[in-house]
Amino acid sequence: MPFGRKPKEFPDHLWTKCPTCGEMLFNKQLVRNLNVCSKCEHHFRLGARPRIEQLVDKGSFVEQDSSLVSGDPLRFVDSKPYPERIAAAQAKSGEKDAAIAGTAAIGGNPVELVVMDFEFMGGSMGSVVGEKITRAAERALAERRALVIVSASGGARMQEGTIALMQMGKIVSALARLDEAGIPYVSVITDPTTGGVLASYASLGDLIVAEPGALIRFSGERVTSGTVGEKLPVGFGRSEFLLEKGFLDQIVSRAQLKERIAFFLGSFRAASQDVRWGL
Amino acid sequence: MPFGRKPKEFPDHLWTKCPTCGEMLFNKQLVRNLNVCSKCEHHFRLGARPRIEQLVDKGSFVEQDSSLVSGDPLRFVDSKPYPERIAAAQAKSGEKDAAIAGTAAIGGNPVELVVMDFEFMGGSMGSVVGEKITRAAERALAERRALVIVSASGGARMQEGTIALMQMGKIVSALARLDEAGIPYVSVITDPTTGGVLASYASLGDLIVAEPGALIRFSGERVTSGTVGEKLPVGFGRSEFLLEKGFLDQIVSRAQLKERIAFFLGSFRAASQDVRWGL
Amino acid sequence: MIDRIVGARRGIEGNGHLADDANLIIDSGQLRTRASAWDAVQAARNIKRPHTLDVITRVFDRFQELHGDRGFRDDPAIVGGIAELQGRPVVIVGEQKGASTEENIQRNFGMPHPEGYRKAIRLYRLAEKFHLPVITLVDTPGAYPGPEGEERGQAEAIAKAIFTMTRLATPIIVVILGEGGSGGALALAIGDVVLALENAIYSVISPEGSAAILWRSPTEAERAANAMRLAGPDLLDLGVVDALIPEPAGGAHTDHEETAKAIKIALVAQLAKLERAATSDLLSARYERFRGFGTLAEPGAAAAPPAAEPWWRKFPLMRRRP
Amino acid sequence: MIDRIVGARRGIEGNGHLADDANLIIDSGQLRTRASAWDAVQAARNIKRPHTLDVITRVFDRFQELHGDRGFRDDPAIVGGIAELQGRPVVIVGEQKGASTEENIQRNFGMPHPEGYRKAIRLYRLAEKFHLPVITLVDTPGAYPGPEGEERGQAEAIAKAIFTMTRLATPIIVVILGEGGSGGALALAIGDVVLALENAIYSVISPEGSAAILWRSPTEAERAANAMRLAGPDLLDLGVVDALIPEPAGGAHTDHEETAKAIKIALVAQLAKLERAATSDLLSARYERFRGFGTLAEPGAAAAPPAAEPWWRKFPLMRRRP
Ligand SMILES: [Zn+2]
Ligand SMILES: [Zn+2]
Repeated sequence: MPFGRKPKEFPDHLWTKCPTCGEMLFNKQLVRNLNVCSKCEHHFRLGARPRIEQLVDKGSFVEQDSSLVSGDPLRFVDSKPYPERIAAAQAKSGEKDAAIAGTAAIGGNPVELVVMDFEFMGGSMGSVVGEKITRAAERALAERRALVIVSASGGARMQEGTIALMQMGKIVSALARLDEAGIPYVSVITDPTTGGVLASYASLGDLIVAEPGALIRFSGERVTSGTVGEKLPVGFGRSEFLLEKGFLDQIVSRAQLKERIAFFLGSFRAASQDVRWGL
Repeated sequence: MPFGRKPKEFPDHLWTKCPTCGEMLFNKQLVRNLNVCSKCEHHFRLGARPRIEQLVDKGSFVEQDSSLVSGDPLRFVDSKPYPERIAAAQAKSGEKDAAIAGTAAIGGNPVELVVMDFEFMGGSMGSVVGEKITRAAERALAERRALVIVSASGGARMQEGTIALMQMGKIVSALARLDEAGIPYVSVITDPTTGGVLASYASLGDLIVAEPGALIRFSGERVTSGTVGEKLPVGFGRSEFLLEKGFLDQIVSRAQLKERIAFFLGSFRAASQDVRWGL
Repeated sequence: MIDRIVGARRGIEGNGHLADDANLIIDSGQLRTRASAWDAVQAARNIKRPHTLDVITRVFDRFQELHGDRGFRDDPAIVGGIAELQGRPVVIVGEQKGASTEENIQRNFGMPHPEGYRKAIRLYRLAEKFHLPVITLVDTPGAYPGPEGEERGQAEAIAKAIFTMTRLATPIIVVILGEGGSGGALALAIGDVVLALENAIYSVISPEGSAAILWRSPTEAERAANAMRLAGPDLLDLGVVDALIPEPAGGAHTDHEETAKAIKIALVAQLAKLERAATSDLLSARYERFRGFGTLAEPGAAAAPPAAEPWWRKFPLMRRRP
Repeated sequence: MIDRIVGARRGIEGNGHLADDANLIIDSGQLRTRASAWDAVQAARNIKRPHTLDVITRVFDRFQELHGDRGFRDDPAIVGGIAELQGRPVVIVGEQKGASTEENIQRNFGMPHPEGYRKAIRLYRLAEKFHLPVITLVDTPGAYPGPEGEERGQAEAIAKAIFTMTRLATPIIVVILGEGGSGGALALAIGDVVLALENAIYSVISPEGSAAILWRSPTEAERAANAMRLAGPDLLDLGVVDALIPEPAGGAHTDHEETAKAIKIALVAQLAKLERAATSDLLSARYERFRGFGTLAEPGAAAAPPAAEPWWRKFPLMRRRP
């Protein structure tokens, strides 16, 4: 297993059909190819653990705040109570919530890293995601390390209501302090990133890069097309569309992501004449 | 004569036809009405001297840098030498160049004021305009007074070539210092304001107001429509169009201009807790 | 073990920054009746409810609207400008719904486009430059979700607006007038004090949107509204708002004058207190106000950290008078 | 009586900040031949001339293009990004013409829209935040004059770009590669050192535009070009550029490699000197560089002010070595 926890959807003796080019991909090969179709470069979604393994220098990742779990501020119940939903998601994923945070090095650059996992309740942002990112930003400020956040999220977690909404204010407050201190923050957007995550930290990187073909939208497809009653063009709200519209610095394929982030962080670091951050 | 020098085009025993509504206006009445059509509010152009008289508190204007005259950096000759053009414009207008600068009060607010005059070589910006505005901004910085510039210009003065272009860099450098010091700058745009004047100081006010119906464009009409070979819509590049496109804070009629500027400056001044500027 | 149910507010004892004389409701126990969430939704959306310009004309003097984002368009769904609050110049930014179908079409039903938020950012910066306090008036179903909004960066504009407010070096008072629709509201709602009218609502998604997703049926909106705890008293209990401004007996729509009077009393009292704080205190308290939100447990944490001092205690001048 | 013919530069004696070892032309007397203005116009516009990306790939290493204005569109007429100049990371912003009709259509003939200048501003700010020097490459007939540009604020975008550069707290080196077309060029051309290739041109209006207005005939463009003194040696005489970078004998288009080599030598030498200056010295020298432009007489002035010390003398580390 090259990337830690094996994604459930790719048992390694089976085949997966590429949704873009139709190629049948042998799962073992697919996982070895970073969950990218070897024929058409379609980027399958990637869990947080294998993502971390791909991004950081081997052995450098030290997880932080791993025991944080969510409360239930609204005592929220839809078809089942919110705590039961969390418990189910935890049981299924083996993770406590939709983001994993830690200290690491990327190409020799010390970073605080947060990676979201879409598999955990649609990567939704509630108190735990908010707290982990905020703490990571606060550590980055205190230690003068760069911050890297890999987003994959359906947005704010409805079950936490306005408390989830307030996480946007909380995280952005911490990012604004980081900005004032001149510490780099690189936002990496992956499929899919929408709603309140896109409308806060994912859009605030000093540099913003996205994987190819990622869905990146403020409103979900249903909402967007329903409101105006028209069909959206192909590719609307995908990475390539956002690049053209001026919202991404680059589209970076998964295979190049680590090296690219390292280059950017290295450039910022080397240029810091008065060594305001980093080592 | 209510506004100093009487505009040549409105001898006071004659009538002028309003180009917007066709009304025949008795010149004496027209001038008394601030060169605004009493029927349709069409704003006729206004010279710098009557403009100053309309804007400042009575008796408060002290002209500055009045003796500055232009040199001839390129030894420029088209159908006649540049110095002859200047001499002709000076003889016709009684002014030395296309802007008049001075210290004044507007509704009790001390200001540095610069007013351009389109009658002098199309209000073109060369070394004299550049120097007068720069000095006004430098005085505003030194004395912590607000700066008000009333623009009316065809753009940079071609006869001074790149030296005219450099005036944009020179003026904007002074405005940027003013901005950093937290001193207000109000830009008033009048008919017409185009080219390098619009692409520098006229667009950099903390607040930007324009008179109704003023032509406000980066490129002249000829250039703009010629390049793309299409007919422009009515009102394109007029004040109302720019307001809709988000480039003006307000359109202010000439009769209200003084009071409005005074309100803005008063608000900024009153709010300055630590009295960073003004008295 | 950390277990912050809500970070911002802990009931009547600590809200020293909220003036008694402003007649504010700072604990839901003060309310004689507690309207249902669904009633609040109806009241907040009532087309006769006082909207931003209704409030501006009644609460402030000499309002001068300022237009435009300096880049694309002047968005009629956001109005802003300079006005005086009891003689004190302030910058106002508010979301504007219509009082008629026609006006609603012109105002896009109070749903701003990105250029609206960019206008807001410009006015925030103007206020900061000249030390003018900012007062925002929130009233939107949400940011416009259509394709033009996506194309021009709805998410980016909202994120930048939030970002700008968190470090804006001038006091900010937020008043939620009617609907506080998700990120589209939050772009105007980062402040030193966050107030709401008694029947205002504030939520992460509309009740209809929530019902469609969680109950798979838009007709469950009422149930969703209750579950989301989006009404004024809920927001007060959660600490999302610091105080409620009381509405006239029949609701704000029955008496715009009375409503405006209550808003004005609240704003004048809050502003007087905030203005006495040093900017650095203001910014650190604003940070802590939002920093505190979250409902968490941290089972493995080595030792329970000492209970943090409430953020508002950092304002020495804002304590409740004895 | 003030009579500043040109403020920025006064010939070879004072240009201590311009390195000998960079082989720069700092006085037009150094030129063996002085091409006519019209020849320079032709050379500057030659479609085979090295354009911005040609220069970037040859002068810099590891170029990573950064896209977008974060508001409307990524403008292909302006390219920018991070790269290394002899191992030193820098931010590059340049105007990009095409080397073919097809590429020219894609690049809009090197005429940026407002979003191009807004991308430039974003990159300037990025450079400032991380102390990266900025190197700009100017090559445009001018900002796009069409209605879309007007609608989205061509003038505003240029003005803000100039404004940003004047106070940007990091070194800026400007290289005019080909055409420096008026305000559309100036938005990239406020710097601590302004260099130009030998056959580059820089003017307030195109020769054709000038001819049409002043001579009322576009066929008088050659005459206009001469009158406007827009060629490299003229710019040097006027002080508008600080030095010329020599081109290969047949012109830059005959040898991209040689041209790039000369540019690289110049950039490395200038950057080494600028980086030794404190930011405050850099900003005040940049101010004075542009402050000095103007050709004026002030007959009534009480007394002749003492001749101002040349701005570059304020850089103690940049004096010409003995
Ligand atoms: Zn494939
Ligand atoms: Zn008329």
